[in-house]
Amino acid sequence: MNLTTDIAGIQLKNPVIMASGTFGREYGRFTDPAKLGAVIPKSVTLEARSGNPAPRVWETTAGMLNSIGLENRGVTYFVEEELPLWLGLGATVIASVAGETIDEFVRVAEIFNDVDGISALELNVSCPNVDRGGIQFGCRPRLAADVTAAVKSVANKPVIVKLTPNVTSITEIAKAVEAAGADAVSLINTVLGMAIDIAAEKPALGRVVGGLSGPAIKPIALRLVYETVGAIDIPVIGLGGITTPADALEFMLAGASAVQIGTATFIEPKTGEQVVAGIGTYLREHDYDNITQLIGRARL
Amino acid sequence: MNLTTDIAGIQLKNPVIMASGTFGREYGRFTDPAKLGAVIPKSVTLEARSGNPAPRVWETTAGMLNSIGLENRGVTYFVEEELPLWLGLGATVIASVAGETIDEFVRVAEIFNDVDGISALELNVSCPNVDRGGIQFGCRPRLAADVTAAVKSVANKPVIVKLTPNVTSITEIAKAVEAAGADAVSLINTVLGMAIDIAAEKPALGRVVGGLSGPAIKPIALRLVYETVGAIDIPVIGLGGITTPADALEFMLAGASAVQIGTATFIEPKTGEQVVAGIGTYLREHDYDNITQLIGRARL
Amino acid sequence: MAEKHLTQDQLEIISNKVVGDGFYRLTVRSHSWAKSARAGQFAHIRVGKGLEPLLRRPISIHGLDDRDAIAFLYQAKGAGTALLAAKRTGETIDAIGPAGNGFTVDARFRRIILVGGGIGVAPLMFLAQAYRAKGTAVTVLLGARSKDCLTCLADFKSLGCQVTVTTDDGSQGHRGYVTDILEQHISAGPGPVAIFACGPTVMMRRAATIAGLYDVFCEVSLEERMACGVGACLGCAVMTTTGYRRVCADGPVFSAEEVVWTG
Amino acid sequence: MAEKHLTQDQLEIISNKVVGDGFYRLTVRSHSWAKSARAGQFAHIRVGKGLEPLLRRPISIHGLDDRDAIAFLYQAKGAGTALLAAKRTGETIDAIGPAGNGFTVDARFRRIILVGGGIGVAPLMFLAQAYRAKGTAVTVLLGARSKDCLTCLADFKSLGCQVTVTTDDGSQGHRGYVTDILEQHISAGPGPVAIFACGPTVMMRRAATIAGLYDVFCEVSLEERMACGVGACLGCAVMTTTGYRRVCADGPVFSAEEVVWTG
Ligand SMILES: Cc1cc2nc3c(=O)[nH]c(=O)nc-3n(C[C@H](O)[C@H](O)[C@H](O)COP(=O)(O)OP(=O)(O)OC[C@H]3O[C@@H](n4cnc5c(N)ncnc54)[C@H](O)[C@@H]3O)c2cc1C
Ligand SMILES: Cc1cc2nc3c(=O)[nH]c(=O)nc-3n(C[C@H](O)[C@H](O)[C@H](O)COP(=O)(O)OP(=O)(O)OC[C@H]3O[C@@H](n4cnc5c(N)ncnc54)[C@H](O)[C@@H]3O)c2cc1C
Ligand SMILES: Cc1cc2nc3c(=O)[nH]c(=O)nc-3n(C[C@H](O)[C@H](O)[C@H](O)COP(=O)(O)O)c2cc1C
Ligand SMILES: Cc1cc2nc3c(=O)[nH]c(=O)nc-3n(C[C@H](O)[C@H](O)[C@H](O)COP(=O)(O)O)c2cc1C
Ligand code: FES
Ligand code: FES
Repeated sequence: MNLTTDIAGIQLKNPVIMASGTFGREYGRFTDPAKLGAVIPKSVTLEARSGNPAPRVWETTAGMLNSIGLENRGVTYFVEEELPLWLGLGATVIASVAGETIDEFVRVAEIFNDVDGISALELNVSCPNVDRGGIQFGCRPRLAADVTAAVKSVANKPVIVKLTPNVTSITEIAKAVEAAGADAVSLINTVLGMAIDIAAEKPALGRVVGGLSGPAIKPIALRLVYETVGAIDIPVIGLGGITTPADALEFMLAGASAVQIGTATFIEPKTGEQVVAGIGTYLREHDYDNITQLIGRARL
Repeated sequence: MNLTTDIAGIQLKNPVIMASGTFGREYGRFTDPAKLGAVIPKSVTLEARSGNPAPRVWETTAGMLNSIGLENRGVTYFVEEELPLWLGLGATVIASVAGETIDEFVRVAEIFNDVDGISALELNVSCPNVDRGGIQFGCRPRLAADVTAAVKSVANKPVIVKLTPNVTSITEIAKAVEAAGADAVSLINTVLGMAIDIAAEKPALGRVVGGLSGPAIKPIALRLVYETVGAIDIPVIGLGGITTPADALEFMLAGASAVQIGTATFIEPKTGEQVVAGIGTYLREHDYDNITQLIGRARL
Repeated sequence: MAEKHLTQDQLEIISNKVVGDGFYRLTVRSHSWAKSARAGQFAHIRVGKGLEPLLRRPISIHGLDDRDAIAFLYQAKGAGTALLAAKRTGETIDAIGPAGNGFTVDARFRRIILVGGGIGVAPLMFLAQAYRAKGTAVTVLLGARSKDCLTCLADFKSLGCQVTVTTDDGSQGHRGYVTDILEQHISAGPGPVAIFACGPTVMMRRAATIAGLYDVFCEVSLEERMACGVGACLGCAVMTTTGYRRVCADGPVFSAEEVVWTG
Repeated sequence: MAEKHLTQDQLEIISNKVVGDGFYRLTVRSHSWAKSARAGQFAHIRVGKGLEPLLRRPISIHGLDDRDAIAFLYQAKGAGTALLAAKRTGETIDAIGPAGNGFTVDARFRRIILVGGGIGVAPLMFLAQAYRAKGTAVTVLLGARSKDCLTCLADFKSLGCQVTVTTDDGSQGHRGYVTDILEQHISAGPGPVAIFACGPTVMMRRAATIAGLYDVFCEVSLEERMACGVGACLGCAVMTTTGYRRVCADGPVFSAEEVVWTG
């Protein structure tokens, strides 16, 4: 069964990618990263960032809120300490880049130019948990395009732009980043949400508002992916709430060229591998010989 | 225990309202509508509308999609046949108005001017399931304001504007309708979503895209309510995924003056009554003597 | 009006047993349901305790076991019916019903023909009980996988029904589709005769066409995805000659003539 | 490094019994966990089969029952722990662990004082086992509702610990807070002495302050909401003197000095 997937000029052994911020190298103990299409480690910024106050996570019905706030040790630590571990585990690595300014995105991308073992960049212009950068870029077509164009002008690797669902029109943003040169888009980042801790009579998260992820948001993500696929010509990577092979198939039937898995890993560390296996089984049982035959089949 | 709630100049015996499109008079067999704050029957348009093709509903994890499409028998039927039944059951009735044009909203509102037993109007400028009117009004501050102002200029009853979550900035819309004279806003209507029927390899809903409701969307609704309360001075009615008294309390602690219950009624027809009882118990146990003491208490 | 008996009840489970490959027969105690339920009606059941799955599941009433007990026949298909299958004697199920309109039960018919496919056999047993109680001759034509319900054949027979089974491959009974033999059965006895069909859409549609050709009374029991199950949400609409109608409240039984077939 | 034994296992339940008002003691069979687990570590348990609740629940290891069995002590608080309480002998639990770092177990201490409040007593039993195995004198100060665990007092005593209970109202043991008597116990015997605390934040904070005053070694076991439980998501961060640290991977045990108390 051929699960090989081409996205933005890179070839993945299968279309199952582990989403940024949810798949740490700790999971190498439970599942084999080499069997996955790719791994996207937590977004990195130019300098280390310390993140938001606790509580940072809160469970909701079939979902969870997080307000981590892009905590990371900065690009140098990533390149020197984390990347080698992933490569040592045999993972295909896509690096997620975040920043407060366009310049920060550009500088991180430039650093990655000289690093082997990074297959592509994913620009996180959609993090809802920071005061500057993040979602502000992703909500305005013009800004999203500017970040994309700036990074494209320096990067020697394919650039995937990760979109936020928290907009009136995702197709406007998608078209803007396509025009600015993006090689692919991925969606969705988390949906803005919040919870109140009734026992304390105050917001559950230290930062009040956070990002909702998990099965609860799957129908939202699927609608946005379906619409985006219809609006642009570059590949779309679908994510949001995928926990089973069937969920992944929904995204691919809707037109996604690949999928990402986030929150589900917290529940079942082997989800990625299970989804790869389940897609294979589906293709066999339905007499497809190639994963690409499936992509967009449910589109009207 | 005083659960009396004032919204937009009308007094409700408690803050629990049954949401439009989800509480039919059939439920009078399972629960007593007279015990609820108010009931909002399905949105009515000037003429009868036949709605969208099947399937119109689809279950998702902790949620459901619907694409009913404002099926209703028109305002005359509503006034002559449905309203008397509700009033006969002792319900306080808020009428939901929908339309394809501003003029249609205005004409329905004018008809309601002469009808006794309608306590307020709720303008549904946020239905995602129709091609014209609906969500288009609710996504653009200017259009939302225009509908509101036009209806306010004729209506002799308080006007509540029901907002859609499918926007980049809900506060912009909320401020616009407040400036246009709205007496209150209610939010959220359903979140745009879709599902793929894998067995059929096609979209699950006849209309492809639908509105997501139920527990899955509660964190999204709560964030929008929290933000809206902070942005405007008129009362906010909160809804989206409320199934328990605790859920309702989250919305009120976030600043909602009242709540609405939709999808939960399908699961448990007595949800409305149970929420009223649960709020009462909470107030008693926490030594509040008035529901208004609770409103907005979790705001920072 | 059927609706007038609609209630929400916690029904005690008398038994819940496997009766075929993935088929279960559930019996619950309820005098009021047994008294008011009509063939073709269904129960809208909350299968889980929490919010997973979220919505209730519609399951037809399969028959009366005695004056205080009603039976359901269901197929464990997905998560919801799996939860139902896990329930044990003594537990209760939260059910809304008897919901829907029910089949026409009319003594003027001298013979009725029940056309069932797969789990569609479920409501037809109750209908057979009703007609046999009136002394009407009942012919049962079961399609394809209907043998999956091991108890059904014997149950129909013990009611005094004449039963014919067809399978696609001829592995059991006649070979072919159940509707292939419908015409011969219409002509094979005295009238007036009525046809009642429940099963896959293609089967019901074919039965409806044949009934039309022979100008025979025919009702079909439709399925559609449901949310409320009581007529409130307009979620289960099907197209008919008089516009959209609700399967849960205007149906599930419709006159074959009024259905606008889409599947 | 503790992390090196971290695995995902289906652990067979030996027993799961009520041991107080809403308190349960769960024992599971696992040679590898029993062998590698250290006091203060926890299991990250998938309590449901489906997606309700969504996330795993962290539960400390309460002790070793024998070389193939580990025990948990937990309080049924919400939906997740209720599901755990419903599990029966012979079923399995899906657990990730032993997770976290664990308490310091060091033979140089002549005496240790365990300060527990409420369910915070859970990991302290395992720690008592570890120190008693080294022959160290163990004093246990249990606050307030610790009597809720009926078996704990007897278990500590049978390990040879000296146990003192305090309650707010004096209904049992000393009247007042458990930390009120901590000072006298620090001075009441030979050193070096170490304090290990687990319970409500106010209690741990007070114990930390007292330890600071007497310049005594002190570790506390912190709680924070968790998602992954293995260090991947950065969801369980707590503020320390060296910045945010992860309760699940850098903790749950922290030196009392490095904690920046916020509660
Ligand atoms: C009026 C009516 C009477 C029925 N009577 C019976 C009966 O007597 N015995 C029986 O075995 N089945 C019956 N069904 C079908 C039964 O409701 C579905 O098989 C069941 O809901 C599947 O639920 P699940 O969670 O196991 O499967 P899933 O596939 O996981 O269900 C997912 C969703 O689809 C809905 N769904 C799935 N299949 C159907 C369907 N065919 N029709 C409507 N909704 C569906 C479920 O309610 C749920 O919302 C009836 C359906 C209707 C409409
Ligand atoms: C390292 C660690 C060890 C623990 N050891 C034990 C133990 O040995 N025995 C025991 O009874 N309890 C222990 N707890 C607390 C236990 O995890 C919670 O009581 C439990 O998760 C509550 O789940 P619930 O679904 O029953 O309650 P709910 O209130 O419904 O839980 C809702 C959510 O809150 C989280 N949550 C609730 N309370 C806590 C809490 N205090 N800390 C962290 N998350 C929480 C849950 O995981 C879930 O995400 C420990 C917590 C941590 C962090
Ligand atoms: C705890 C947590 C941390 C996350 N951190 C990042 C991040 O650093 N960068 C990023 O692009 N997305 C981040 N995300 C978003 C996920 O990559 C993903 O877009 C989102 O969770 C939706 O997918 P899911 O429902 O499968 O989790 C994070 C999500 C979670 C739950
Ligand atoms: C089946 C269905 C039909 C609905 N019809 C309407 C409608 O006619 N008018 C309207 O304003 N909202 C309608 N809604 C939206 C609900 O009133 C409510 O805003 C939404 O479902 C979110 O609340 P919930 O999660 O409690 O259901 C409908 C929702 C559902 C599920
Ligand atoms: S399911 Fe709601 S009207 Fe039929
Ligand atoms: S819970 Fe994920 S890092 Fe601790």
